[in-house]
Amino acid sequence: QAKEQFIPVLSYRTGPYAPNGTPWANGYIDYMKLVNARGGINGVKLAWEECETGYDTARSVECYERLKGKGASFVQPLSTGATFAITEKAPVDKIPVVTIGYGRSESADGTVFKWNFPIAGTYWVASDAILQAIAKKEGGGMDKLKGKKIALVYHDSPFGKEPIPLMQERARMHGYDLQLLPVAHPGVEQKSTWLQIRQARPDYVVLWGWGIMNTTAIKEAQATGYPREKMYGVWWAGAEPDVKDVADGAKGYNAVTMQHGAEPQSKVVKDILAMVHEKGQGTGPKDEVGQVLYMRGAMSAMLGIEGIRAAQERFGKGKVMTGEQVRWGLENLNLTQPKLDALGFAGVMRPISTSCADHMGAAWARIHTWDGKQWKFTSDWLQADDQVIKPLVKSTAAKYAAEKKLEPRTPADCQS
Amino acid sequence: MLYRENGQFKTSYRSDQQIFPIRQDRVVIALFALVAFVLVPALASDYTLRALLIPFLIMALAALGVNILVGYCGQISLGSGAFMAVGAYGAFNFFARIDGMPLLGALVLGGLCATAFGLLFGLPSLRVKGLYLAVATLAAQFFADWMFLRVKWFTMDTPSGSVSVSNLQVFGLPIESDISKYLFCLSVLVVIGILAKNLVRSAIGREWMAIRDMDVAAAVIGIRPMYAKLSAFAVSSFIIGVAGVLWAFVYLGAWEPAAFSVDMSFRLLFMVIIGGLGSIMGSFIGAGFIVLLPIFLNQFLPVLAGLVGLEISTVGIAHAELMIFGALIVWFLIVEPHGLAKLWSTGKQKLRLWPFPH
Amino acid sequence: MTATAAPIVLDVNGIEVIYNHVILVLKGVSLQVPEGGIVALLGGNGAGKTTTLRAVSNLLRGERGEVTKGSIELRGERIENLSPAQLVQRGVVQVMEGRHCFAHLTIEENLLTGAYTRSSKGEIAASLEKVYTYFPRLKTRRTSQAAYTSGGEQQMCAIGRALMAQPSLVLLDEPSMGLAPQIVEEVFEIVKDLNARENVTFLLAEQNTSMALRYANYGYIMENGRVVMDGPARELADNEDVKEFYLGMGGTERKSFREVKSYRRRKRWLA
Amino acid sequence: MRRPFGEVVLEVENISLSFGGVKALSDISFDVREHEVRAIIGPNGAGKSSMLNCINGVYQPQQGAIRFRGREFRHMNSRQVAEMGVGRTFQNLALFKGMSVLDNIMTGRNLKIRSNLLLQALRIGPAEREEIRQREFVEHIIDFLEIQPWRKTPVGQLPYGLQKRVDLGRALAMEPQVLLLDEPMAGMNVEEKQDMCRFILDVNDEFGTTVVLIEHDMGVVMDISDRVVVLDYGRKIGDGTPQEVRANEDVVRAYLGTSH
Amino acid sequence: MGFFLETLLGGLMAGMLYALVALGFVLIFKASGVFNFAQGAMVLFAALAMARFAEWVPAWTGLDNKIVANVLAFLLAGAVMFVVAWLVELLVLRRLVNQEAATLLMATLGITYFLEGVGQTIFGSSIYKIDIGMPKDPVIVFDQVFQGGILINKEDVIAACIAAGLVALLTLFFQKTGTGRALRAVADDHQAAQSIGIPLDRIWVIVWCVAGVVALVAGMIWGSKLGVQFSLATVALRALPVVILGGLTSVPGAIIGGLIIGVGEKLSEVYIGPLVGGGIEIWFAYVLALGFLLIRPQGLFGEKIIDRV
Ligand SMILES: Nc1ncnc2c1ncn2[C@@H]1O[C@H](COP(=O)(O)OP(=O)(O)OP(=O)(O)O)[C@@H](O)[C@H]1O
Ligand SMILES: Nc1ncnc2c1ncn2[C@@H]1O[C@H](COP(=O)(O)OP(=O)(O)OP(=O)(O)O)[C@@H](O)[C@H]1O
Ligand SMILES: [Mg+2]
Ligand SMILES: [Mg+2]
Repeated sequence: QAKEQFIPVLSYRTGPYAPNGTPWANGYIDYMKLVNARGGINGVKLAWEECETGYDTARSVECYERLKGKGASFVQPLSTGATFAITEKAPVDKIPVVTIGYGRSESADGTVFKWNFPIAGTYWVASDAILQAIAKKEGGGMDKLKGKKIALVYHDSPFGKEPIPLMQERARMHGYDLQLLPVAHPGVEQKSTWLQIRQARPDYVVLWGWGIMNTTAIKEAQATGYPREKMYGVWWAGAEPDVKDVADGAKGYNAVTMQHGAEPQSKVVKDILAMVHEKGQGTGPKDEVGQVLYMRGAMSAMLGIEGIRAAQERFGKGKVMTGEQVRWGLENLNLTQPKLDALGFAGVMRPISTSCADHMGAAWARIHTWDGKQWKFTSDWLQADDQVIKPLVKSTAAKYAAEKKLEPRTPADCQS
Repeated sequence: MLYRENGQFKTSYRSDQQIFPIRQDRVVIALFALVAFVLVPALASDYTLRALLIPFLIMALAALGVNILVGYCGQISLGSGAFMAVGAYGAFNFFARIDGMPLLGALVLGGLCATAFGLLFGLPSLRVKGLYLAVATLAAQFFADWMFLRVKWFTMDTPSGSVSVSNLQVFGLPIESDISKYLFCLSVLVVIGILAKNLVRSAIGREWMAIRDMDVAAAVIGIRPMYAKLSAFAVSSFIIGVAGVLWAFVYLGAWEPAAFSVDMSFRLLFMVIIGGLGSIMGSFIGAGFIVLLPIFLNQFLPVLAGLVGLEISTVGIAHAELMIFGALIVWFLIVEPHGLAKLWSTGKQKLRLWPFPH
Repeated sequence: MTATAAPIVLDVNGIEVIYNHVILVLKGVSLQVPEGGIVALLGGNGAGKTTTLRAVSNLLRGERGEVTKGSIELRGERIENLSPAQLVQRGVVQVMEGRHCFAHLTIEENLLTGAYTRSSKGEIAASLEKVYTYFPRLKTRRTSQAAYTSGGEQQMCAIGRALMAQPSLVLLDEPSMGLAPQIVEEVFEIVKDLNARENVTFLLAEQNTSMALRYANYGYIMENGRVVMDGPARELADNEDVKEFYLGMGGTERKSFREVKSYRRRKRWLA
Repeated sequence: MRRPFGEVVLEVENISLSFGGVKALSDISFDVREHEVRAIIGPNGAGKSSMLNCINGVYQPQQGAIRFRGREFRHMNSRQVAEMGVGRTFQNLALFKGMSVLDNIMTGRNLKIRSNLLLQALRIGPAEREEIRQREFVEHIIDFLEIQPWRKTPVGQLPYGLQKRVDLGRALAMEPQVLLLDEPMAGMNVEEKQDMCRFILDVNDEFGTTVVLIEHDMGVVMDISDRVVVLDYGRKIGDGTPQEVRANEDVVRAYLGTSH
Repeated sequence: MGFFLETLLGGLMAGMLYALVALGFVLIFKASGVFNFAQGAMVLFAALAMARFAEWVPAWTGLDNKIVANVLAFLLAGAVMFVVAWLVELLVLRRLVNQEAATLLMATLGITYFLEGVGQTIFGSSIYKIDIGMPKDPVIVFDQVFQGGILINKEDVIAACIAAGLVALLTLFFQKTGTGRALRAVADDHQAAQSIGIPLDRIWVIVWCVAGVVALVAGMIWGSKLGVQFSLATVALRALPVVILGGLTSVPGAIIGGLIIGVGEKLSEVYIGPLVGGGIEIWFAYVLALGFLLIRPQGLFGEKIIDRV
């Protein structure tokens, strides 16, 4: 039997968040197909099975339990709720939890969260980047935020509440006024939220939504005449499904990107089109290849797979890796620019290198803006401020460790 | 004539009032207990235990609680998710704030928190009835959702509002492995199941049913509607609360309020209706149906499609699962409107007559 | 008038009825109702009278019962598969046991709903007047919701509602239940009246045996899901057993209810 | 001949009850003596059932007083009335449809049960013994009413007549001092009515239960009742022994009709 | 003051939209005593049909006129809803005559799952749009009177007018045709209704069909506001307190209930919300409804709950 590395895929193609979950899953799977078409990881082919979660925590846990039995190398829960639940199980099962651009922000601290990998960015990175972008727009440094009014319209769930500590911290530092406006799941009714915005007239609105909540928010902004140029979305509120229907109404709306944006011109997309879709093996519609959430899926797959590759470097090339070995690989990821170029991610993202202490590996982001037809980058690279984020991560992770009575990992443990 | 009580005469009312008066039933139950307590832990895979049996047991317990309120006492409740949440967060606070709080203690205290909450939102039932009461219970649901998201105290000030527990122990035994978790849930279910069964076949159970079937007549023969309704709310929310603690502590380990959303309430209500209102057994069958069937379909459909040479996509499976699930619900209701438990007992009745048709 | 002279309207032939797939209730019941006849169906509690009527009017399905054997013909047409509404259109209406008034509707609305299958406003108004003259009590209570009327008033309402459909065959299930004596008499007078003047045929299940046999021309006695005896009403009324068990007569005198001591006897035609 | 009657157990004094415009009862007074069978008759809609509803607290009369063994009550709820020993059957069956015959009758014993929720859940000690004691009592009633074969049948599936019997059984299980019967024999044939009369008279004889009976079958009323109240659209038009009532012209006109 | 009026107005508009969904519940409850859990799914299903037909019709026929395409799509979606009604009656309701409300409720749940599955299989599960040319940009009135003026959403106003028109039409239908009485009779007692010749099958097809069309209109308006996507089904949950507050059997009750709930929840969110952290409108709506129920247990216009022995 050929050697195969098994990767469980938890996705949601039904339910309230299907329009956003589907392109992500398409990208994720297409990328794995691409890896196989390129000959696997040093000859080890990938195998995977998709399990539909419907964005439901209990269902996700069931999927996780089902697929982990098949030899999971790592798992991507793809929902903050499920991440919380699976985080508790991972150390026992010895399966790394990879959360690219979601999950708990403090899990960037690898000395406490040994099994969690929020590679390439957490919500604190996202919110910090947004604040920086706003400051830039105001014409300079963070001090320009002083006296401004910023409203955070957020999905009323752990996902939506993640950025609050950072934004509050920043508010303390720079003296802006933060207004918190929760929106109940799934976010189809936001009239009162936007009435409040109309009344308070904040200088900026930060939108922390997912699924239909984003579209609704932008439509309500249009209906109440709030300028879209002053709205900044998280990277889950900055993809085509969010704005497509509003089209011109969303013109000027900004969102932070998790490094990548819509990348139809990138090499990896061209490869996928050539080696997967041309062969009739594409997962979703061809014209969506390279869109924002599709790219997020592809990139998420890539980071996990590179973890496997890194593990192979140490534990034996061409072998199937265990979860523990993959964990080491993910922790010692060093994606240099040449490596990224080779993978086809040139221009899509920046180098990333993780370590025992830092499971995130990079804190870069950009802003892109909807011009009525497509997403266009409108900012330079922004880097979240370590000075702000590090202490926050440390203290929150320490609190978690204290609650769980966890010993921080020793340097020796880090080496193993 | 495999299943007959012929020849089994009851010589005392005590023996007629046993939980399972028919010998065959007792044998089956004994076998069942043997399988559940011995064979299953020995044979079942990790996945079966963790992803199927444990959630099934916990949901069965919750459904049992819901059935007491909805099925026995006739008070429609769509707030069960909230009662679970109150149980879970209540127990969490006791567990995390008080050093050395044993799991069982937290379990009971969590249940009691749910009882208090249940009583509070049960008060409108003294005036509001039927579907209208659903509004009161939904108010409880949405209020609890909101409360655990917004009031930081309940979640020990975690920024995201989600909390977790670990190091579970009962009498010094760790509840970490799948088997220990399974046995723990099973034991809780069995104990509460027996207590609940005792209740529903005692005076209080008859009071609940009387209130459900005709409250004016019940009052005339001396049943206090207030006492009956509130006691049903109390008992039911206690059980649901305990189930909530188990769901959070044992199954999820870490959770957020969305784990007990209104979907959960609906699902629990469906379990008791499809299983059989006013039947302990029905709660179990209903929980099995609603928890396990979709998972079964999800795994079985691709195989089935493979047999006929088709390949269906994940979406296709998910949608087919919805359709088949919906169709099955309707089909079972048409076959037996009073739920699966009734279907089961009709089956037994047929077996009793077997081999004669009538 | 004898049962054989007139053409048969309703011919029930050896039907079996099972409830819930397991409870066999009717075990081969046959009966005929001649055009323009009044046929009484007698029998104790649980004999299966109501079930027989439900089988005819096809209201069994709602009770989870079904006819598993035998046939039911209405004027030569098999009707087992017609819906109750189609039967009403063919003139068959049942007055259900236990009143079944529409609780939230007023008495008058109840009655008007009875005329659902008819369209002529004028005729309906006339029928309504007729029902009110039959039951003046209903007229005084016309605006109150049916649920808030007394048991007897509801019974009148149920009967009146059925009459509003202008039926040709009425299945009356215990019409006298809960009615004051003189109203009982009136009901039977109405039956006789409609029968004589409008040639309406009646099949009535009735516990008030003496009344029933007085007004009916033919009777069937049921027990335990079977017809155990049938014959012209006059003959039945003279039968010794019928007299003892259904008319409460010891010898020729009516026995006092106080005097009957031996309530544990149960002589039956069937074992 | 007539037995001697004790003192007045139940006294109804100037009761008036109206619903919106409908005067269901106006200024009704009568009394019921220990151990008698007291019938209430009257045309449909006369207010008989409403009278019973007033007595056991389902309706609150607007005026007047009801005295039970000298205790007066006007705003007493059903529970309190039941506690004082008043049992009741209903004209429109008010059984607990989802429960078996046995359970239905057992509910009648609920007032007698003293064990609490916890004991019942554990079903130990007193709770268990009590349950069995009540069960024995109920089995007597089941025997007495000859409904043994249906013990475990859900009452909804019983034929009408048997349901009436279960209703009576439930009331009897309360061991009432006063039993209010609202048309207990509707829907029965003569033979069954004879049985019912037997039951009622036996209860009356053996337990000394006072019976208040509403019935439209004049045969029954004349034969088994000791005194009769006649209501006519809310008013009382007659009161006395069956013979007296039967001779009363008002009563004949309003209710009995000429044929009786 | 200006802001208060604006909130009030916003609440009224939102309330009208809830009422539109609530209406579907009321219709079916009136006609069969069934609480139709599937109403939300029907809204979604109808909206999906409408959205996709509006895409497909031009593709099939080569027509390029938006109005024609929308009208045709509406008609086709209406036809689809008719088929749904007919199938529901044939396969489900007919077989559950005279069963308890809980059973029927459960059956409608089965229908919900089924519709969700079928709908997404046929019509897809992405976001689709219904573009019936609703104006999206706001108008500001009274800007001389109040600072900042009062913002009015033309889209909402149009939607509210459509809702009001629909209610008037339905009220008329039930008053004038006498069907209303038959419906109430059916809801009271299936068997008795059958026994006097009310054809339950036909009545149910008609009512489900009307409810389907109401769902279609609701779906169209909500869909044009939000985009058509699975979450549309959840508006049913927002409409629930409306139905119950108005009374389960009352068509005008749905409107009044809608207005009360709409206004109540917006005002509470805007004025009380900030004090307690926001996000209170859902439970506030339910608590508000509960408050009314404590005074009138049958809802504002519902029929009195009868309990009599
Ligand atoms: N819905 C039902 N489900 C099960 N069994 C039933 C049902 N309805 C009636 N039965 C049974 O059918 C038998 C006949 O009942 P039916 O109601 O026809 O009697 P009946 O002659 O009308 O009696 P009564 O004079 O008391 O009304 C009874 O034994 C009863 O238990
Ligand atoms: N809750 C109520 N609301 C309105 N009217 C009522 C109510 N209860 C009884 N009535 C009216 O009061 C009158 C007396 O009713 P009641 O039920 O006492 O009559 P009854 O003597 O028992 O008649 P029957 O012999 O028909 O049972 C009737 O006209 C009835 O419509
Ligand atoms: Mg009968
Ligand atoms: Mg009465």
